[in-house]
Order: sequence, then structure tokens, then C-alpha cells
Amino acid sequence: MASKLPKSPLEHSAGGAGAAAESPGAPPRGLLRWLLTTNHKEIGTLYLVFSLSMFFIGGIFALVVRLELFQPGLQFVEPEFFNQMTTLHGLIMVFAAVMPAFTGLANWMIPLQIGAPDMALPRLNNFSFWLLPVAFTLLLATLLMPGGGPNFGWTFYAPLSTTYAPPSTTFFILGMHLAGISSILGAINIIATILNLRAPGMRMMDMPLFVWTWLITAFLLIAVMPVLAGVITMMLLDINFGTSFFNAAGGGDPVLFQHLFWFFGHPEVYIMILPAFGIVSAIIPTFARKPLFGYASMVYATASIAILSFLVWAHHMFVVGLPLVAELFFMYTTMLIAVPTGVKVFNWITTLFQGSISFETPMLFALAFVVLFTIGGFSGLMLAIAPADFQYHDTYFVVAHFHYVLVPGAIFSIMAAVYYWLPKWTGHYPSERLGRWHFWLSVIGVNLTFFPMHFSGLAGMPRRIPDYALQFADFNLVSSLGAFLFGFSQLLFVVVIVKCVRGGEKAPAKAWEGAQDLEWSVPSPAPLHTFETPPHVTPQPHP
Amino acid sequence: MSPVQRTVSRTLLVLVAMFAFAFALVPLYDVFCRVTGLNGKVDTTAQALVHEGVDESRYVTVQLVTRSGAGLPWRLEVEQRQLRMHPGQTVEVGFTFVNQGAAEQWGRAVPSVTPSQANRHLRKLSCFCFEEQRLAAGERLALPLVFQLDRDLPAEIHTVTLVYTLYPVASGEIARRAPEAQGGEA
Amino acid sequence: MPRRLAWLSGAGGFALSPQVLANGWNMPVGVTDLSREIHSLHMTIFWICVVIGVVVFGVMFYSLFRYRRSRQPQAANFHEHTTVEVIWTTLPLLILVAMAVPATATLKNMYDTGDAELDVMVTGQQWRWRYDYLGEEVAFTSSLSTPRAQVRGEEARGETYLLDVDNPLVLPVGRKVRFLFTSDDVIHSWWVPELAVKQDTVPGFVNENWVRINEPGIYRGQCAELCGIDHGFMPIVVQAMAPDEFDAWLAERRDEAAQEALGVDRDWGHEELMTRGEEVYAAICASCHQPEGQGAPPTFPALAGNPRLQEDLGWQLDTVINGVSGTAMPAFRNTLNPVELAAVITYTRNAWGNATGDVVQPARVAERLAR
Amino acid sequence: MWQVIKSVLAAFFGVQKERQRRRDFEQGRPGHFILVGLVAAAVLVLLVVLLARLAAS
Repeated sequence: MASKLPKSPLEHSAGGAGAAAESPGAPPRGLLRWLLTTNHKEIGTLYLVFSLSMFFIGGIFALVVRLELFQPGLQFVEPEFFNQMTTLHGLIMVFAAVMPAFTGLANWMIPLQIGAPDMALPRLNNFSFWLLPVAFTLLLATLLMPGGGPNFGWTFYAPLSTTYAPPSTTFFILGMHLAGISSILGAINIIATILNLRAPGMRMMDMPLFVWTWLITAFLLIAVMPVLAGVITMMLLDINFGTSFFNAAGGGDPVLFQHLFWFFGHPEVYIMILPAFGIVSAIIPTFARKPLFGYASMVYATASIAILSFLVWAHHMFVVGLPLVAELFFMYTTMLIAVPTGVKVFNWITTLFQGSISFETPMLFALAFVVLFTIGGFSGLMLAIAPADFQYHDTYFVVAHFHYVLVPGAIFSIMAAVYYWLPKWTGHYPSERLGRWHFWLSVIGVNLTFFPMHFSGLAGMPRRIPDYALQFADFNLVSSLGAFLFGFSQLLFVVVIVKCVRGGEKAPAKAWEGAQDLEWSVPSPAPLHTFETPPHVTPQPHP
Repeated sequence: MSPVQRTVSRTLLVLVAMFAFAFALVPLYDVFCRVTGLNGKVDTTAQALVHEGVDESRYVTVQLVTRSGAGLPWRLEVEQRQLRMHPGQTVEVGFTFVNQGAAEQWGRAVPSVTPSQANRHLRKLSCFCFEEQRLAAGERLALPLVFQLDRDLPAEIHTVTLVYTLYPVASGEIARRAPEAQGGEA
Repeated sequence: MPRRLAWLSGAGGFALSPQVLANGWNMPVGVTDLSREIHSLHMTIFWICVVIGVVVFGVMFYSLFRYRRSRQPQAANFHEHTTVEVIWTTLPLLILVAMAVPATATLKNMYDTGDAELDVMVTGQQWRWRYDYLGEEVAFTSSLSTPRAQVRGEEARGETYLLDVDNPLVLPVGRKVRFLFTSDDVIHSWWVPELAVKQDTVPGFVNENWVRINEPGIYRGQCAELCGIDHGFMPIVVQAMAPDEFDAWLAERRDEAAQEALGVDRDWGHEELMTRGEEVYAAICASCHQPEGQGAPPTFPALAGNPRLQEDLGWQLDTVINGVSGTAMPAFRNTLNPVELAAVITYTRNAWGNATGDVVQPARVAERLAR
Repeated sequence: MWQVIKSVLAAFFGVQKERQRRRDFEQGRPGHFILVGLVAAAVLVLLVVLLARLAAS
């Protein structure tokens, strides 16, 4: 599972800034170099490659799910294994694909965007990466254990995940702890870097929005990952040490688990979307050749989301039996938070208005993000209406909502970021032709997969079922075809990356004509050590 | 202490605080449930009788339901499954535990009340659900439930359902020993 | 039928009858006042989103087209216009406030479970539902009745595939019915789209909800919270009939329960118990212990050739009747009556080579339950 | 102090002027903003709870 590391993309002319390597001897070569690296660029690459391989593993699980749901009846897998596939698909995509990808982008770009030589704590940076392969090898190993892997959904509600869980659940908990610690250490590193290592002249207010959103995300991580650690520790105590936090027999309460999980869960979904806002807010102004509209509003709204996201968690629990006052409270707060979040879309669209727009691949993905994320936002608005949620909850309508927000949301923004910054990382432009193919196939695949789910959900198809009544057959057939199209079109993405690493059209330091931020002042490909001497940043009015 | 160390130490402080906060939520949740009657959680301590007179004008139906969970060969019988009372009135109902198993065992009746708004207005003076019970094989143990409903029970509540579910108690968890010498045909 | 052919025959299941397709695309309007209210809330917020979407995407695609680079080489430079921002923030806020008012009214209506004429306790169990008509001495278990062969694709699938049960929940039309929801093991969720009732059943706690059905008919739903292997195989069928028909049905059902109790006194033959036991085993026990009794160790122990089962009848009686705490084995005293318990225990003691020759009489099980 | 409160409320609403942002960053200290932000959140929670109780009665 060391995944296919491409020929090291960072072979730079030794003549780059400062050939003297830190350790007295020549820097270690080959695998050892990747194991011991403390350089934020190499660690960024490690995160991204790990995330891409996990994206494919999670994708395979999704294709197994869609294969079984291709048509009524059980043809390929047993319900027990189907539940393991849905659970691990959720866990791998959330914790192993999306979060590490954003962390990788943060590792690569934050030091470059704020003029810092490296992250504040380089060794901690290396450690927090290498925790991830260990954590997820352990999580994937549970599939081979007697009793099978986790089969209780990525939200692992008690008592299904405690009293009625397979014996491998303890390893699931250990794996999640390691992944949690990795995220926490990463967040500490990023906060310390942003707050202390900015180049002189680059004040907090001049930081690009990607750095701002990541700072807010890091604060959310610090506040919320310990709660997840707390919940899974309580699960561990319930399973192995006979306590009854979530076991009604001993005075516990399964609904307490849901409160704790979603108190972590909702800020977690903001953790997965705020960096995407940062990326899109960097890409759209570049290709519209026009400054971002309402930069101040974006910064302030993102900051307020950091706090408001803690007040809405129980809209995931409208049908669990909350009292009326609680349901009303969470309906109102969910509606309130929808405003600062949704309004951002208007800022991006007004940035486009009267711009001068060109449609390279990063811009295509960013525009698809705006359109499809907004559709996910609308279904989110519908779900906020508590009485209607009684009909939507735990159906495929919810599955359609969060996939629209996450796949064209988080994953398209990651792909846009990769296409946008590949020239800086590798010194070559990614191939536009293949990029376009990858884009259009992905957009068609995403919509073909998830749009029919709105209808199967509304018509009454519950979530996480391995087989369904005949009235949902057509929708599932289309979804499954779309899933396979989307899944295989991601191989194109790998082809584009590998080709771009090996060769392709040379890219100048400022690869995109409209680009403004600091990273474009560094030569492409970015040498291993940049900003050894802090750059001179003139505090000009916001670009 | 360099600025980086200052930031890191402050962040670590917040981390530890949030981890402790997650565990503090458990007792906080119990308090929150008792105050708002969320999720039908009921008091686990006897409460004093309140003399506020009986509201003769309306009746409230109280349904009593007993259920048995997995792993406990006991049965919980109740004298009458349904009774009508006035808010403010105090009522006593006889319950009988029967251990149908072949061995002595500890068990507990976990209460739950619905609608949850009624929970705040339900005052239990004595209830077997306050502690674990110990029954020898085949033993029958009659225990009363004495409770009172507030006069100011909201008008729209006409029916209150009290559900008791029997669960086994692992010997290690015995919080308080049941009062001794209550066995036999009490 | 070889697997490949089964795959083809399954593909033939696309011809959907009009009745099933009626609400094929959208949320059903439903047969209660509440479901109609919820449907109108759903459509209102939907159309609002469509309108906002058309405007927003309209402006976006217009900008993309009109201000593309080839046609607009020089971009404008404005990046701040607070009044515009204030307008496009207050507008959605006002829309949401406007939506919150009817939503609050509907939600309050959903929580008003006062003066119901009938109380039904719905208990979620691992992978079926149990209905108790409180105060009417009528209670039964409702399990999936779609044969496993249809699921495997060996038989053609009926129109109500996976949405059929052996004992539907029968409710009166026009009377307010109060539901009490609880669970014996994990969290399930009782959901019938046409009645717009969805409520989680939490073990150890009781939730309540209510319904007043306006039209007689059969309404189908499914469990809506992941609860293990057969989460997709525990449907709900509600049969709504006119009040007088319902009362007749209830009386008849009460006599049936009495009849069943009588059955306990007489001695049952070996063959009778074995056939009845096989039915019960297939409906209830097979999903964990597998149809051939080989189980799925370690989570579900094997019954075929199980030494302890063959030697210790007392232990098996206790395990089946009272369940095993902390495992997926429920207390089947809550699900099966003495006749069914005796039959399934006799069946498991004599099937798949467990030739113990024991015959467990319902009377013995009843005595044990009434001790 | 009033300046910080105004900014925090603007943040909750999601709209802010460039001039205001510049002044906040030049004069204000982050600790202030976080504190006022938490207090504002608490006030918001209280308001919505009262609103919910009112609506439910």
C-alpha cells in the first residue's frame, strides 16, 4: 500500500537556492528520502499521493455498492459484506481521501503563499503524515478479520457499533484514533505556521483566502477532533470494559452517542468544505482576471461559520425523538447558518460578472463546483425544514444531498487545485486536452450518478439497503451506470498527473496570466527550499 | 518561549479542554435530560410528596407497560395496565418481579416516560427502578410504585405512558445493594 | 436457474404497474392531513429553490458567455459593493423566515399526540416489527414474506417485492392512533411514506407519534435506520380499514389469540411441530443462523452439529426464550408465542443431523413462561 | 469595543466593508474578536431558545 510514488517530481537542479542540505552527508535517496523528509513540499506530495490512492480504494468500495444496487435482487454480495462496503466507503472517502488531500494542498501552498521557508514544526509534519498510512492500513485490515470489518455506517451509531458490532471494532477505533491524532497534529502545525511564520509585510489581512479558510479549518479541527476521540474512547470502554455510556441497560443512552457524534460531525463537514471555498476563491479571480468580489465579507463570513457550525448538529437527529423545543431550535439555527454559507456563491458569481473569463481546466472544475455545490446547497435548504425532514431523513435524498456537496464540492475543488498548481509543482502545464476529457466525463458521471438519487429518495427508498423494491429499479440502474463512468474517468486524472510530472509544456514562474498570490513569484518547478530569506511583501491594498 | 511554542502550547491547552469537554458532556447530558425531560429520562432518586391539592376538573390516563430485555429470565407483572387519575393525586401501583430462571441473578427495571414533556411533572416517591434487584431462582418479589403527577401538568397531555424494561445487571456493576431480607413472598 | 440466467430474468422486472409508479418520482402526497401539509411544505421550498437557482445560474451563465475572454479582453476592477451584498443576504433570510412560520405550525401539529382513541406499541427488533394494541390483548410480529428465492433471482419478483409482510398492521380510518416506539436491540426507524410518519425506535426509551388516516387502503414502508444485516428486509405494511371493519377484525384477532393459547394444552405430534418449526426457523432464525443451520461464527454460532445444543435442552430453552445479553440473540419471548417457540426448538433439535429425537411440547414452554 | 461588536455581528450576517476590515485588522486584537464572537454566539443561542419556546407554546 506504499502506493505508486511517481518518479520523484521534485528532482531539482542542485543549483537551486542553497545546495547545502541540512544533514552533513548528501540527502538520503529513494524511499528513505520520502520516509525522513521534513520538507513541506515533499510531505505535501506524500499527502496528495496517499489521498489519491485512498480515493481509488474508497471508489472501488463505492463501485461494489453500486454493482449490487445495479438492479433488484442480491446478485453479487451478501448484505453483511454490503454493509461493510458502505461503511468503509464513507470512512475512507471522508478521513483518508478528502481531509488528507486538503492537508496536502495546505502543506504545499500555505508556506508559499505567506512567504514562509517551511512549516513551523517540520518533524511533526512528517510524523503526522506517516500516521495516516498506518491508521488506514489498520482500518482496511479489519476487512480480513473474523466477523468482518465495520458494518455500522460511517456514522457508527451505538448500540449497533458497540453491543452488536463485529469483534474488529476495537481495531476500527484504534485506526480512527491514529487518523484523528494525525489531523490534530497537522492542524497545530498549520496554526503555528500561519500565525508566526508570515513574511514581514504580509499582515494577517493580506493573506490569500485559501490561507484564511485553512486557518479557520485548523481551528475547527482543534476544537472538534478531540470530541471524536472522546466518542470513540467511550465506545472502546463500552465494548471492552463493561461501562454503559450508550447502553440503556446500564443507565446509558444511545441518543447521547448521536449528540456527541454530530457535535463533531457537523463542524467536520465544514472542515471538508471551507478549504474548497478557499481554493475556488483563488481560482475564479485568476481566470476571470478580476479581483474577488467582497473579500472582506468572505473572510468575516468564514470566521462566523467557525462558531455557528457548533450550533446546528441536531438537524441530523430530527426523527430520533427530540422534544419540540429542541427541534425548533435546531431548525432555526440551521436556517440561520445557511445564509452566510450560501451567500458566498453570489460573491463568486459577481466576481465573474464583467470579468474577462478564460476556461482552462482548473476554471472548468471551479465553475462546476459553483453550479453543483449550489444544487447541493438547495437540497440542504430543503432538509433544514424539520417537518419535511421527517420524509427525507435517511433516504437517498440525503445521500444525493451530501454527495452533491462533497463530490462536485470538495473533490472537484481538490482537482481544480491540482490542475491549478501542477505547473508550480512540476514545472509543466498539465495537458489541456486530457484535462477537458477528464472534466466532462466527471461532470456527466457525477450528475448521472447522484441526480436520480433525489427521486429514488423522495419516492421512498431508504439509505444503506442492499436490495430495493421494483419502483426504484430505473433510478438505481442509471445511478450505477453513472458511478462506473465517474469511477473509471478518474483514471484519466492519474494519466494527466503522471504525464505532467514527466514532461509537457514548460511553465513559467507565473503559470496563469491572472494569478496574483505570492506562490507565483517563486520559479516553477518550485525549488525544494524557497523563501530562505523572507520575500519583501509590500502591504498594497487587497489585490 | 518562541512565538511558535506559545501558539503550540495554547493549542494543546484547547485540545485537552475539548477532550475533557467531550467527557463532561455525559453528566451534562443527564442534567439537561432531567431538566427538559428530553428522551423520557426519569429521576433515579425518590422525591418528596408535594401537597398542592388535587385538580378534580380533569382526568389523565396513565398506561403502565412492562417489557423484558435480552439475557434476563425475569418477568415484571403489574396489577393494572391502565389507570385514570387527577393531576396532583398520589397513586400506588403494585409490581411483582418473578425470576423464571434456574439461578440467582441481578436485574434492573429501566424506566422511560412519554410524552417527554410529562416527565418534568412526574414525581416518584418510591420506585423499584431506583436500584438493582436480586432474585433467587423462582423467587417472586412484590414492590410498589408510588408516584404523583403535578397539578400544572400541561392541559394538552391526556395520556402518560410509563414503560419499564428489564435488563440484566453484570455482577460487577452493582451500584447499591438492594435492601436485604426482602426475598420470599413479600 | 444458473446465476447468469437469473441476472437476465431480474432485468425483466422493469415493467412497473401504474399503481406502484403513481408516486414514482416525488414525495407521495399521502393519505393524512399531515402528509399533505408536509408535501406542500416540500413543494414550496422546492419551487423557491428552483426560482433562486434559475436566477443565479442565469446570471452566472450569462456572465460566462458575455464576458468570455475573446469578447471581453479587459475586465472591470470593482470588488466591493456592500449594498448589493446586504440585499442578497437579507433576501434569502426573509425567504427562510417566511418558510419557518408554516414549518413551525406543522411541526407543532406533529407533536400533538393528545386524545388518541387507539394506542399501538411498535417494537423494532432485529429485522422485523412487533405490534401491541395496548389494552386490547392483541399483539403479533410482522416479518418479511417475500420468499428468499425471489431475492436470489430464482423466482420472478412480484409487484410488491420486498414490501410484503405476513401480518400487516391493521388500523382504523378516521380515528387518531397514537404510536409508542421502542426497540429490543438496536435503533430502527419506522417509516411509512404515505402516512408521513417516521420515528426512530431507541432501545430502552419510548418515542411517540400519531396518525389519522383519511382513506382505507394498503400503505407500505421500510425500516429507515441501519440496523444490521437485514436492514433492507424488514418492511412495514399498514392496512387501513373502516372503523367498524376494524373493530370486527380486532375481535376476531382476540379470539385467535385465545385459540392459540388453547393450542398449548393439547399434545402436538412430532410432524406437526417440525413443519411449524421449519416455517418459524425460515422466517426468523435463518437470517443469522443461515438456512442450513451452519451460522456465521463467531458472531452467529452454528446450530447444526452444535454439541451443547444437542446435550443441554434446558440451556437452549433459556437461550431462545430469554436471549443472551450483549449479543444479537434477542429474547424471543417478546416475539413468538409458546407454540412457535416449542416448534422451532423441536425443529432445530432434529434437523440437519441433530437427531436428538426430543419433542418439546408447547405446554412445557407455556409453563416456563407463566412460572 | 462597540466597533468589535459591530464587526462580529456583521460577520454573523456575512457582509463586511473593506474599510471596516482594514480598521479591524489594524487596531483590533484577535483575542477581542474571539471573545466577543463567543459571547455573541451565546446570546444568539439564548435568543433562538426563547424564540423556540415561544413558538412551541
